[in-house]
Amino acid sequence: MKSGFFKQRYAELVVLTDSRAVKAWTVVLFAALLLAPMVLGPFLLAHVTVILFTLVGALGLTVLTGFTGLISLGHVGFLMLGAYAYAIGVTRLGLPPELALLASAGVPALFGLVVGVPSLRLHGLYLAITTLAFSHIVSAALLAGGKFTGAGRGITVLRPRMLGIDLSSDRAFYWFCLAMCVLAVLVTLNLRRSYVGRALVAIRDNDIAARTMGVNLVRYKLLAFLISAAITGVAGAMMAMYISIVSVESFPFLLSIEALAIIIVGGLGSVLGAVLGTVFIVSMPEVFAALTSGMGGRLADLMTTSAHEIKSVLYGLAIIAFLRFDPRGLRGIWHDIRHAWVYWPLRY
Amino acid sequence: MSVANATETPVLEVRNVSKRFGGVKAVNDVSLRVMPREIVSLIGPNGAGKTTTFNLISGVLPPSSGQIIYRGEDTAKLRSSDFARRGIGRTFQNLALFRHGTVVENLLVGRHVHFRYSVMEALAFWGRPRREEIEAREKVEKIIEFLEIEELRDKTVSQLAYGQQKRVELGRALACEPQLLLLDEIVAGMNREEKEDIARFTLDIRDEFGIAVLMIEHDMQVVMDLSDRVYVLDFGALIAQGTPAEVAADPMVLAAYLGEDAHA
Amino acid sequence: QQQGVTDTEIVVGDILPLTGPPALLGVAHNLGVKAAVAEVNAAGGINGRKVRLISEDDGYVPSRTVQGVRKLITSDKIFAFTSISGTAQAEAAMPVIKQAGIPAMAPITTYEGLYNPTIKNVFAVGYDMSNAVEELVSMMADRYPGKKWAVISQDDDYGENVRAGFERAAKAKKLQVVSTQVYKKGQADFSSEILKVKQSGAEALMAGGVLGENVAMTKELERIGHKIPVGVTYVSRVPASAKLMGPAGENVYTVDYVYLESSPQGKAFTEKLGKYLSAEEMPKVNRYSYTGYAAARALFEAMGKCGKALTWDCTNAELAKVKNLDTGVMTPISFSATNHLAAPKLLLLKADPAAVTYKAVQ
Amino acid sequence: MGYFVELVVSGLAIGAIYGLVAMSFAVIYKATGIVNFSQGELGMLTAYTSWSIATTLGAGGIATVLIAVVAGAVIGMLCERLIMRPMLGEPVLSVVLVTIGLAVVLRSIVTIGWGAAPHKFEVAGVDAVLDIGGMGMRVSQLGVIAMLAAALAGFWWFLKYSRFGVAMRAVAADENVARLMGISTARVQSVAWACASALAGLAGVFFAVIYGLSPTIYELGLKAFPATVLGGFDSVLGSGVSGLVIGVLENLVGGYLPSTLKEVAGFFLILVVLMVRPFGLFGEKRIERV
Amino acid sequence: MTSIPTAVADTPALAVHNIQVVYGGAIEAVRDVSLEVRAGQIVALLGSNGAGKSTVLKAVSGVLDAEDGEIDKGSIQLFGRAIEKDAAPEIVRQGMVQVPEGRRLFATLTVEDNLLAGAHLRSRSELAAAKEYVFKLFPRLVDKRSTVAGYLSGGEQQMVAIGRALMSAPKLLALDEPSLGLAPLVVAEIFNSIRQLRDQSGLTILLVEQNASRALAICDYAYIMENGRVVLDGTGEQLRRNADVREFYLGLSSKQGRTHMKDVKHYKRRKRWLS
Ligand SMILES: Nc1ncnc2c1ncn2[C@@H]1O[C@H](COP(=O)(O)OP(=O)(O)OP(=O)(O)O)[C@@H](O)[C@H]1O
Ligand SMILES: Nc1ncnc2c1ncn2[C@@H]1O[C@H](COP(=O)(O)OP(=O)(O)OP(=O)(O)O)[C@@H](O)[C@H]1O
Ligand SMILES: [Mg+2]
Ligand SMILES: [Mg+2]
Repeated sequence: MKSGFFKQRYAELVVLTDSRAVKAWTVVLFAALLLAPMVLGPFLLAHVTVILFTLVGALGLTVLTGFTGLISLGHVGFLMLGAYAYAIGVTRLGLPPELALLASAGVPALFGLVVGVPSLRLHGLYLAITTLAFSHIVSAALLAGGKFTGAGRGITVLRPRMLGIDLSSDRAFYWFCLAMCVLAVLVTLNLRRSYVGRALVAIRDNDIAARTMGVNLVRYKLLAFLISAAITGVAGAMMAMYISIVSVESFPFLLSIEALAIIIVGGLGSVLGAVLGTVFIVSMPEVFAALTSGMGGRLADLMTTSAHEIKSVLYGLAIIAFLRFDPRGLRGIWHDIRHAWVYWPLRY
Repeated sequence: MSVANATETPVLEVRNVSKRFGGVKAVNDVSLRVMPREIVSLIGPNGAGKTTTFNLISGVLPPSSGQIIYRGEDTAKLRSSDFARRGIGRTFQNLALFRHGTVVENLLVGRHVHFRYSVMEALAFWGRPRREEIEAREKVEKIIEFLEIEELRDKTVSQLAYGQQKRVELGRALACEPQLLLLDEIVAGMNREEKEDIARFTLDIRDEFGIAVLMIEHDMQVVMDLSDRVYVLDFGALIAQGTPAEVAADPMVLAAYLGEDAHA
Repeated sequence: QQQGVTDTEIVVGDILPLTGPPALLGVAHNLGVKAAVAEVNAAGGINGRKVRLISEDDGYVPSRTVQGVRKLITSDKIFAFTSISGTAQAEAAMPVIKQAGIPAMAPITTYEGLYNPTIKNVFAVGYDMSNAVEELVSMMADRYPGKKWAVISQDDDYGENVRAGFERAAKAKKLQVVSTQVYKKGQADFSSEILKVKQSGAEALMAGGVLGENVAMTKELERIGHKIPVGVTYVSRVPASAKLMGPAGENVYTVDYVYLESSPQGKAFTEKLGKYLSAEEMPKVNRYSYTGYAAARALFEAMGKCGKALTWDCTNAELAKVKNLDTGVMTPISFSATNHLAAPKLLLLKADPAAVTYKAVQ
Repeated sequence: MGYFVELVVSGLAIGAIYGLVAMSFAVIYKATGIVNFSQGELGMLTAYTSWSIATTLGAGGIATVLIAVVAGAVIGMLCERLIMRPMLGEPVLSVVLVTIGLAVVLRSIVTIGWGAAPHKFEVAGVDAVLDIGGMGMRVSQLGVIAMLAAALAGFWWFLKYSRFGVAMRAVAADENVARLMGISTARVQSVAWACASALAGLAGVFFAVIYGLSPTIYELGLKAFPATVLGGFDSVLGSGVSGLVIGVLENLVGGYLPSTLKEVAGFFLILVVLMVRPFGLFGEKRIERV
Repeated sequence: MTSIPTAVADTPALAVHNIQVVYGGAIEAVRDVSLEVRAGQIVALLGSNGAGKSTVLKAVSGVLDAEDGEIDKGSIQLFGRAIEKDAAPEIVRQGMVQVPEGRRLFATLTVEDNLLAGAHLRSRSELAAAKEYVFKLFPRLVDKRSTVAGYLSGGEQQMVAIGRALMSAPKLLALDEPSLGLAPLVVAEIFNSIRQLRDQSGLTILLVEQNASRALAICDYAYIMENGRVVLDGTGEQLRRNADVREFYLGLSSKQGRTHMKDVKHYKRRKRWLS
């Protein structure tokens, strides 16, 4: 816990964390993630890989919705653009994968600018619906794109060689995702503690006051869209490489909702929240699966063909229960636990 | 103390400015000026158009007609976010803090226009960004010390009491290092002792930082004791101006605003 | 020993949409597989080993299919796939399956990529949707010569297959096509499409919807009083569809390669299912149960031929040798080294509103 | 009858369904300031429940409508009481996410209870085609248009003359202060959910009668969402009317332009309208002053 | 409204016993505060920023839960009935209404609808008269009756906030800084009205106020809070004679009347109250 008052130098005030414990845990966690492929079986490794690229996408949304307060229901549009930019880049245009990966950030970013324009006039749900419209238009356009976009068929993409490293093995791909994910986490953390991030948060809390402080709303709202779309686009490319095919069907509207669910369950507007939310939402179905299979045949007999539906009821109820328990999300619970740990038994 | 000198250029000059909202003429042909190192008050009944005048000066709203000259520059061409860059800082009557941020973060947003590093550098947060952030923190800590809100530093502003939030607003406006400070009912909701604190801060702001202050206030003790000059608005129009004593004796001001027992 | 095989047990898996609306297909299919498993176990298992089935749900979302396939192969360690979910889903999963070399049946929807060129360990049962549509339109064109045609299809790969098949038939039979429309997946109301069909003067329609869409189209035709023959794909040939269409289904045709429930073979199969499935499960049975059963039977047949030393290579090889296997739910199926698509005979069917079902057309 | 008129009239029929659902979105938004993402699911669950009840009782057309309204209201109130009530006063986005969770649950409950296979919602006589000036319309289609008209009239009266209307808007504006004024937010929310769910339930039942009962009915929620935006989120009546507008627009686009444009037409209309009126056609402007 | 039976006239309208309020399970904003408001009295609650005045009002109106606060210890009786567990609407029904701090109008509603929302629990027939009353109290609002409240000036909003609370015809009115942001002339009127409300309608009033001189002038009894505790209490007259109150709340120095703001010494630090 912070012992805030006793700083020797101002430099200590701008570091990401001043807590030894946090630093130590970060190192441990990172080492564990690095070594994971040596320990985990292929299935769990794949699961962690999914968490990693989902987290990148969730961070993208965190910048837009969490920081800036611009609600997006069309996040999947950027994901799709990133995936297709990469796929079209490597298959149709013959770009080297490194360049295609850049394109998967660049193309959505450009579209982000375009989608951002309405945000200058629209607020809240009205903006949300334009982002939804955007994602519908993107998928309609991709479906109408004929051979170039693969229309309804989609495009098959193979795991590439990048910077001389072959990513086709699951382990190599995992490390690639880990690297991208760490990069995305650092970028969002840095963004948040810079004046840019503060400007975004200021817009969320009170846009008129932000303007009076000299925050150019046009510039920063567009910037939020741009950065968010770029990060999300990269997640799209990673997802494309993972499932090795991009097709419009792989990007249902539900993904936009799931992305929102991740950042809300985690705790809006924080990177830690995005991390916790991603782990929670991605893992929960697997946990339920493990639980139900743990109960074995008995349960299957009990519920016959409805077992899977019952699983999704539990999934929905879990989301509801968590938010009811602590509406601030997992991050709130996390802070409470830490708080209790530090202050117990002296409550006040 | 340097009282307005006729040859000096004014910090702010408002010329025949009007603002309409639909049918309502909230500000009607108002002219006023603020000289360097001056403390000027703007008073008037509720709904007279004082806050609206502030909104025009700080670029929150564009005037319907008239000119606003800030340090020799017509502000009509400025974007609303440029006003802070030029050195106009303000506080808000109804509190407009960034509710989810801590006090420090709010003050740092106040310094927004003083950062020079690029977005790309921000993402890396190494070298220049770090230096600038450290420097900003230093300045912000000084303001926190100046306003005596050290113990609130890391609190989320939505958890602060009303009067504490007002102080944070003042700090945020100061963080911008303005040349002209607009204070909208800053002492409202404070007790005598706290008002005295704010009065002291206001004088220091002018005397030590050389900032001109234009303030809206309903507390006559503060207005009378601090102002060099006073403007009085009623129904959007100026009805009186002059030294505090002159204004307080004006029968129109007494009737419209102060009432009979003006000498509280 | 190969993964998924012990002295007493063989574990097989399938991945299907078991939740949400596509569960209509997935659950039914799964029941067919279950029945086949129960049947083989009742007969003492495969060379003395009991078969156990693990079913994974993918909700019809390709990324979840990939994840599920990985789980079944690497975590549940199954020996073979009895079924892999829909087209895009199968396509997404194919690299993993190909790489693993695990025997996999693809009996739900098939597409060219599954069998052309042949993949050593992948075997498809059924029809490429485009071929089925081509057949259907050709047969209808023979029955109703000289008509002007319209086609309405979905905006995804399924719709693309419908369009491709339709175009091939139109070219071969020199049909005059007056209206081609594409609708967005999930659309419910087809009044403008059908009005446009009428406006264009079309006298026959290929309705490329899944289920509700086709019902909506035929009912719209009935409402505006435009009585023309309509072709639909077998995807929508589930018990409810004839009922949903009601009298509007008078002129609706389809083709299918599984036997009708009302046929003697169908009745025998229903009886068999009754033995192995519970009373709650029976109402969920539909044509997809037939496909699931058939594919599982073919797989078990091949596994049985391998004897005690059950391996992937052997199973793949034996599958390629399946000849005229009569599963009782469709005409006999065969694979060969160069042909991994078993395409049973297609039957032309016509909706029978009075009996609320489909009947075969001679 | 002209092609144009036929397109318009059949557009009205589907538009009326959108309109009912759009109104249900607006009712909850107006009363509590949140978007209920389970609106389509509430409609679907009501449709299934009504189907079970109606077929058991052998109910006719009017009885089915009554069943739908009552079943919808009860389901809405139950969901409110069990799921939404504890979330009173919590951050808006958390509450919205809870409705998404509720949607997942309801969707699965329907497939568990009734299976994924579609059913026919048979009500005597409503499938009949009436000849109206040479144009065929089903009784059920005319019925749903009438329902929308009735709902619009009812809500117009309710919002204009009932004190509850003001209470609803007060709760949406500031829940905590509303409580300080003696307004029971729980009751307001409960009534809003009952009304909204009854509206969505009506839409669901009519949809099921016209297009068949299947677990995809919930998509109606998503389809009607644009109508709510077009009308303005806080405008119950505007949303209802906008449903009709979108229904007709889609049909006209489908009838005269390449059919792929049909589905995005509504979205394009919204984009255009929002550029001119950022708060929808009939919505309230956002208050921006300091 | 005055008809409180004499038998129970002895029980105070509002009694707060030793309450402790905690925010977020950790921040203790009010410690061991007790106070009493007798029927027909005006009781003032004074104190510096952050002393916990608003928190006390929130506690008695039952809206702490919205800010993650809770009454940890102590009890509150309204007209002899324990209310510390009641929800806000229930407390309003018992006859106590609060004008919250910072106005908190329903920004999207018109002035008139704001007033109507305040009268939620009253019968339709009483509305017209109640509205008339408020408009008479604040003539400035007559022109603005169909203006959306969010666009009003600060002072106008304050008028609506007070008017809205009066619409419910409370037996006990809790005002959190009613004079905030009002022009001197209006402040004088408001305090007159408050006095009138007590004198003529027998309304009981709990008043949190920063304008100490006016508050002490009209109140029957007053409490002063510092740092979450009550540090001083007495009749208005007693407090006005207290030296500390004179210096810190009234700005009067013992010698020559009011101190000039400019003469405030830089080194002057807030005096800590003992006890
Ligand atoms: N954005 C706006 N739209 C419509 N009317 C407005 C707007 N802003 C202010 N007004 C009106 O203009 C008038 C002047 O408002 P303003 O806020 O400037 O008053 P003020 O002098 O600051 O009063 P107070 O002392 O009560 O704060 C008021 O009657 C108010 O209702
Ligand atoms: N929601 C909250 N969460 C945490 N702390 C809070 C919250 N609200 C108030 N506090 C703290 O409780 C203390 C008392 O606050 P309160 O608002 O009651 O003061 P007050 O006496 O009304 O001050 P003012 O005169 O400025 O309105 C303050 O220190 C404040 O920081
Ligand atoms: Mg003002
Ligand atoms: Mg207070």
